[in-house]
Amino acid sequence: MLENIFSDPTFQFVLFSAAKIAVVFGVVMTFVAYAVLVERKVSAAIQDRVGPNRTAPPLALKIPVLGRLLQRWGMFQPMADGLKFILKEDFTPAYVRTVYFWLAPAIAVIPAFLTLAVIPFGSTLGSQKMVIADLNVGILYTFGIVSLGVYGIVLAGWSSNSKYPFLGGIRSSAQMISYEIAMGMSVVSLFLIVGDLNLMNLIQWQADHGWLVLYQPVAFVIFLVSAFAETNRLPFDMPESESELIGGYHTEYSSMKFALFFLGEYANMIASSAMMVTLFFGGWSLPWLGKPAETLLGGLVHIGIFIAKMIVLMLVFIWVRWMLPRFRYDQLMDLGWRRFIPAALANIVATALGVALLNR
Amino acid sequence: MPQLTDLLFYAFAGMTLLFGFLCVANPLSRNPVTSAMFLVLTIISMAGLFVLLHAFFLAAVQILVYAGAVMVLFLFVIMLLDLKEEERRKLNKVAVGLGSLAVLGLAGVLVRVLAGATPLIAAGSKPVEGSTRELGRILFQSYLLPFEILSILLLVAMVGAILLSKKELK
Amino acid sequence: MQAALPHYLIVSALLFCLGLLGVVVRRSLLVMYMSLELMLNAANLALVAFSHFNQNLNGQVMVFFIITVAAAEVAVGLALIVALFRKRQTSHVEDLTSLKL
Amino acid sequence: MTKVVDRSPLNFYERTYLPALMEGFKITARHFARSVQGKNTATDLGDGYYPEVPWRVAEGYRGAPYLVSDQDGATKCVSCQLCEFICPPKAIKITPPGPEGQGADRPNAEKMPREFEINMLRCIFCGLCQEVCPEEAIFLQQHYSLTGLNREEMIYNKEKLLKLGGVHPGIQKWKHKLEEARDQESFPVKVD
Repeated sequence: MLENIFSDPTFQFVLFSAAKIAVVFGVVMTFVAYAVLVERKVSAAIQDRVGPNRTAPPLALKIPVLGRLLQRWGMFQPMADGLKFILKEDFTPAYVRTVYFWLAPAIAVIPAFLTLAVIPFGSTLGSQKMVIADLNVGILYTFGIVSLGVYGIVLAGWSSNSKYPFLGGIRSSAQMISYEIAMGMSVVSLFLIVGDLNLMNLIQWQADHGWLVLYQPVAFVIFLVSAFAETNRLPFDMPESESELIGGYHTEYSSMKFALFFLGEYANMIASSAMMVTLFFGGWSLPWLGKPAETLLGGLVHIGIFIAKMIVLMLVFIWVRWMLPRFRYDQLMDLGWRRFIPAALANIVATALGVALLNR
Repeated sequence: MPQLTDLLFYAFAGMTLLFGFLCVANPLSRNPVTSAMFLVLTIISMAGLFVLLHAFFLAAVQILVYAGAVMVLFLFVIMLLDLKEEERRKLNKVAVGLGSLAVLGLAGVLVRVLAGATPLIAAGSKPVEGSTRELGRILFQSYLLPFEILSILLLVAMVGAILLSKKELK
Repeated sequence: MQAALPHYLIVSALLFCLGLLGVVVRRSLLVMYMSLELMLNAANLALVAFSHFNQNLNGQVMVFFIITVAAAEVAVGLALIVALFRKRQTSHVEDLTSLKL
Repeated sequence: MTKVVDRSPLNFYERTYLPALMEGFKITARHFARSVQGKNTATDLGDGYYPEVPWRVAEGYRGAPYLVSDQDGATKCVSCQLCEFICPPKAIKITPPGPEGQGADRPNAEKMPREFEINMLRCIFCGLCQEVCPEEAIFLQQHYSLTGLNREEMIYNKEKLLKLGGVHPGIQKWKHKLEEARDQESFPVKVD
C-alpha cells in the first residue's frame, strides 16, 4: 500500500515540489538575513565606517579564535535584528483602516516569494528539474506576479491614514506600473531571439549559444534599471525617500509588520537578481559547462554557479545605492516613459528585423 | 474517485463566485476599496480556471492586465477621489429587493438553459493547448485586421484619457 | 462529477449575474464600473470554456481582444469618472441626474 | 568672494548619466578599497572605536546642562527661574524655597532652589539656559552619553546636577559683564 503511494507520479510530484519549495524558502530567508548584513558592511566600507562588529551571543565568544572573528564580521547580527523585530512593540495607530493595515505587509511579501517559483536555480539533481514550476509561460507568470506587488504598498499607504505614507504609496505605485512596461518590453526581444517562453529552455539556449547579455546589451541595461525601480532601491527609492517622506509607505509600521516590508524588499531584490541571472547571464550554465548535470555533484555545482552569479548581481544592487543620488520624481518618470519605453520598443523592432533577416 | 483537476475546478469556481459576491454585495463593508480587492481575488481565481482550461497564456495575461494594471488604476481613482459617501447612504430597500429578484430570475433561466450544453465536438480527442505560439499564429494570421484595429483603439483610448484628465481645455 | 462544458458555463453565468447584481444594487459609479468588469470577465470565462471544449483557439483570441478592449475602456471610463467628479464632487449615480453639467 | 556655479546645459554624453555613474563608481570604489585595507575614519583619528576609546569632544561642544558650584562648594543658582522660563522644550523645573525655605548656602545670595530638575529626555541642548543665567550657575558641559533604563532615571535632580557639574572656580560674573559691555558699542554707560 505504502509503496503504491510512493510510486504514484502525482504523489511524487507533490512531495518533490513541497521539498523544493521548503528548501528555496529556507535558502531565500537566510539570504535575506545575510543580504541585510552584507548591505550594512559594504555600505559601511564605502562610507569609511566599520559596520556591525559587536553582536555575539556570550556562548559564541567561548570558541577560541572563530568566535571573535565571526563577531568582527557581524555574523550574528541578523539573528539579533530578527529577534529585535519580534520583541518590539507591535503598535497599531488609532484611525488606521485596521484590516488593510494588517493585511498590507503580508501582501507586500507574498509576490516576492511567488516569483521565485519559476526560476530555474539549477539544471537537474538526480531526476528532478531544479525549478519549482516548469511553466510554458514562465516569464509572463513572473510579470503577472510582480505586478501584484503594487498592492501591498498602495494599501499600506492608504490604510495608514496619514499623509506621508499616502504620498509614498501613490508615488511608488505610479513608479512600479511605469517601469513594469519598460521591463516587460525589454524582455520581449530576448524571446524573439530564443523563440520560447520557458525559462529552462532559455537557459539551455544560452548554454549552447552564449549569454544573452552579449546579444541584447540594451535590453539588459533597461531591465537592470527597471529592476532598481521595481524593487524601490536607490537611486529610485522614491516611495521611501526618508529625507522627504520620513519613511514613505511604512512610516506608521512597527515591529514585525515593518520587518515584513523589509523582508519583501530584500526578497524582491533576490528575485530580480535571480531573474537577471536567468535571463541574461545563462542561469546555471558557464560557457564551458552547458550540459544539464548527470550526477548529483554536477547538479550541486550548477546550483552553486547560479547562486554565485546571483550574489554578484546583489552586490551590484548594494553598490549602486551609494553611486548615485536619488532622482527627482519627474526625472524618474521622464526616464521611464520617454527614454526607456521608446528604447525598448526600438530594441524590439531592431531585434525582430535581425531575427527575420538571419532566419531567411 | 474524483480527479484532481475536478477538485481544483470546484475549488476555483467556488472561490470565484464567493469573491465575486463579496465584491458586489459585501454585507460587511460598502467600501469601494474592499470591492476592488475582492475583484482582484476573483480575477486571480479565474486565472486558475483558465489554467484548468489549458489557456496558460490567457491566465498570465489575465493576472498581468486585470490584476496588475486595471485594478491598480481603480484603486488609484478610489484613493484620489476619497469616496466615503456611499458608505453613509441608505440603500433603497425596494430597489434592492426588486433588482435582486430580477437577477435571481435571470440566473435561474441561464442555469436552466446552460445545464444542457454540449460541445460541438465529442469529448475524448486531444484538447488544444493555449500556448503562446499557437495563439500568436492565429492572432497574426486569421485575426490580423482586428488586431490592427485594436491597436488603433488603444491609441484612441490613450489620447482620450489624456485629454479628459487635463485640467481645462482651452 | 467531471467538470465539463456546462459546469464552466454555469460558473460564467452566475458570475455574470453577480456583475449584474452589482450594477443594479450598488450606487457608486466606481463599484458599478467594477461590476461591469466582472461581467466582461464572465464572458471571458465562457469563451475560454467554449474554446477548450470545442478544440478551437478562436475563442481564446476573442478573450485576448476582450481583455484589451476592457483595458482601454477602463482607462477612458475612469478618466470620465474623474472628470465628472471634478465637476460635481460626487460619484453617486443618484446625484448625477441632469444631462447637462 | 562668491563662487559662481556653472550651470550650462548638459551635453548629450552627460545626459546619458554615464559620467555621473563613472564618477560615483570611482569615489565609492576608492573608499571601499581603503576600508578593505582596514583604514577608516576611526583609524584616521585615533586607534580605536567609541565604547573602548572615548570620543574626543570638540571644544565648544554643547553637551548636557549641569549646575555648577562656586569655589567654596556653595550653590551658585539663586532660583531666579529664568532658565525655566526660557527653556524651549520645558525641560527644566525649579521649585523655589518659598518664604520659610532654606536660604542660600553662600553669603552674597538670598536664596537657592529647593529642587532643580532637568528632564534629559526633553532637553535639546540648545544652551539658552546657560545664555540666560545671570549667576553663571548652569553650563552646558561636554557630556554626550546620557543613558538610563527608564524615564524616571533620566530626570536629573539638583543633587545629581550639582555633583555632575562640579566646581566652577571664581565668581567672575561682573568681570564678564564688563567685558561684554565693552564689546557692545551701543552700551549706554561709559566705562572708565
